[in-house]
Amino acid sequence: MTPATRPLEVSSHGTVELKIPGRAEWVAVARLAVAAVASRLRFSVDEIEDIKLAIAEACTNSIQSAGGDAGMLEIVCDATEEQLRVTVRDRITSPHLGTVESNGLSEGRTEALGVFLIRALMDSVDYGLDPKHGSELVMTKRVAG
Amino acid sequence: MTPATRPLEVSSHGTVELKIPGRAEWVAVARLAVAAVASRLRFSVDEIEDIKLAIAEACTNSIQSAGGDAGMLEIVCDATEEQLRVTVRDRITSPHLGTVESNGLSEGRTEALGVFLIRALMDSVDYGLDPKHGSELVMTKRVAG
Amino acid sequence: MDIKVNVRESEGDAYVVDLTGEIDVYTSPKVKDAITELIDQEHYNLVINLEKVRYIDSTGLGVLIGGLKRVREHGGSVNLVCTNPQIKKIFDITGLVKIFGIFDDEQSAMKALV
Amino acid sequence: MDIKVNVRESEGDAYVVDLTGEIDVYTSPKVKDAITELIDQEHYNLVINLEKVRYIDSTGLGVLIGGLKRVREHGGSVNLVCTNPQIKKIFDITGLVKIFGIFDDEQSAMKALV
Ligand SMILES: Nc1ncnc2c1ncn2[C@@H]1O[C@H](COP(=O)(O)OP(=O)(O)O)[C@@H](O)[C@H]1O
Ligand SMILES: Nc1ncnc2c1ncn2[C@@H]1O[C@H](COP(=O)(O)OP(=O)(O)O)[C@@H](O)[C@H]1O
Repeated sequence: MTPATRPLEVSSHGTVELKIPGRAEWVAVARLAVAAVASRLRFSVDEIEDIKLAIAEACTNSIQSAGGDAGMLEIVCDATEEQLRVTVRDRITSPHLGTVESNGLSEGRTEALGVFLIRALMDSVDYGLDPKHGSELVMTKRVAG
Repeated sequence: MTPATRPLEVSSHGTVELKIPGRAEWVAVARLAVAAVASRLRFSVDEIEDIKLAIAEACTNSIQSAGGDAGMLEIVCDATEEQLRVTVRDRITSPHLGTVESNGLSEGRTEALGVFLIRALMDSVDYGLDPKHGSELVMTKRVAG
Repeated sequence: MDIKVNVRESEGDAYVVDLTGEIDVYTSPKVKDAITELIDQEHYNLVINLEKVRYIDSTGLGVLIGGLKRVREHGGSVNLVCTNPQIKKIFDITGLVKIFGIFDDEQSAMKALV
Repeated sequence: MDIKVNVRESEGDAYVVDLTGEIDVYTSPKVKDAITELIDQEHYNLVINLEKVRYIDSTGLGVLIGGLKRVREHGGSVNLVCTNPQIKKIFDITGLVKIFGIFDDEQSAMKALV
């Protein structure tokens, strides 16, 4: 038997890193790559769509905050059997992902709508800003029990 | 007008980097990410399928050469208007991507079949080995005139 | 990973915008251009058909909201045709379901314009 | 990103293996297991239906070749049903089109077994 067909040890655990140019036309690449990672876990088709949209919104937010070109965006997916954690890092050193009032959407702009969607679609969301290196948004979705 | 809807400068130029665990279950992620990059260029659907298969074969070759776990694989896509260049890097420090005789396939094994497919599907293929750091396969496909 | 925009005239000065594909930060300017052009030509009764849209993000929603605001200033309206459950869900959770008329087929969306 | 394998008995001791999905380094062991089990049970006339296979790589081809070699040792054969042009192309450029019987529908593939 060759390695081709030897049954391999399989687990959902793994880290996938992606770097894309921080421009509008590349967001679809992040979306599809993250969807491919998510489909390795026991997410439903709808949940995979949720994750795609949330990660795309994070990228879009960085790109728009940078006026259309955010340099390079780094997307890190940490998969375990229980959850997918996706971190989107940019090099924008000023705050750009404010908190959204749960009732304030009607006055919101598109940016607020994006952040609102991320919070609605993912189980937990954390925003961190390092004034020297940039900011990161850490989004987690758990696999339904 | 907000950045959301401001017409952005668009070009096909860009570099996308991907790191995946070097195990069989992650090859599909590389395949889909590279397909997403390729669809930004003017490739036909068939050509995108060719690229997917070639890149997957490169990853598979590394994984099988390492006996099922190649550690981490790095896939770098350099896109221009004219071509897509994909580099697959592993950390295997012994040669594992031999050249294939053009007439020797019937005696070949699956591994040879994979390398044969890469050569058949891509316009140019280069294999480099650094005995200290690992090996890389550089595959280029040009956009049809 | 692209959007196709098709604009056609319908009954009673109403216009239908057929969208096919994915509406995201890259493609939504194309949608905005089509809607803006219609409004600039003083067409204020629009049906936007999202039946063949597989994906919409906040920038796409923003374009629809922006269009709605402009036509309302002229007493017009924007009705949406949407059958994709995932996209309906996005309109639900954002509350936009309350500001747009959302219909299962074009005929209903057209009727409700009047 | 998965493969579904369905095995069913057909006319005259022939067996049909229906594959649905993608055959790659991750999923091909599952295909190999199914074929190996049939051969171990001394079924040497096989039709492998690839109509619903969207993708096949060298490991998948290796599994098919391996199966063909084993059934041939017992005077059997493996016929393939394949309509997807991209997959047909893979059989073409590898020359495997010369060692497999490849058919457009299951009936023709079955007939050719005899
Ligand atoms: N949840 C929401 N409810 C109502 N209006 C919203 C919401 N989110 C954004 N908007 C509005 O959508 C409109 C379009 O937004 P935008 O895409 O920023 O375009 P523009 O700034 O050109 O009007 C804006 O008027 C914005 O205030
Ligand atoms: N192009 C080819 N033409 C004919 N036989 C091939 C070709 N490529 C690989 N093979 C054969 O396919 C068979 C299956 O390969 P493999 O997946 O390595 O399984 P195994 O080693 O278990 O037989 C092997 O016998 C190999 O020699």
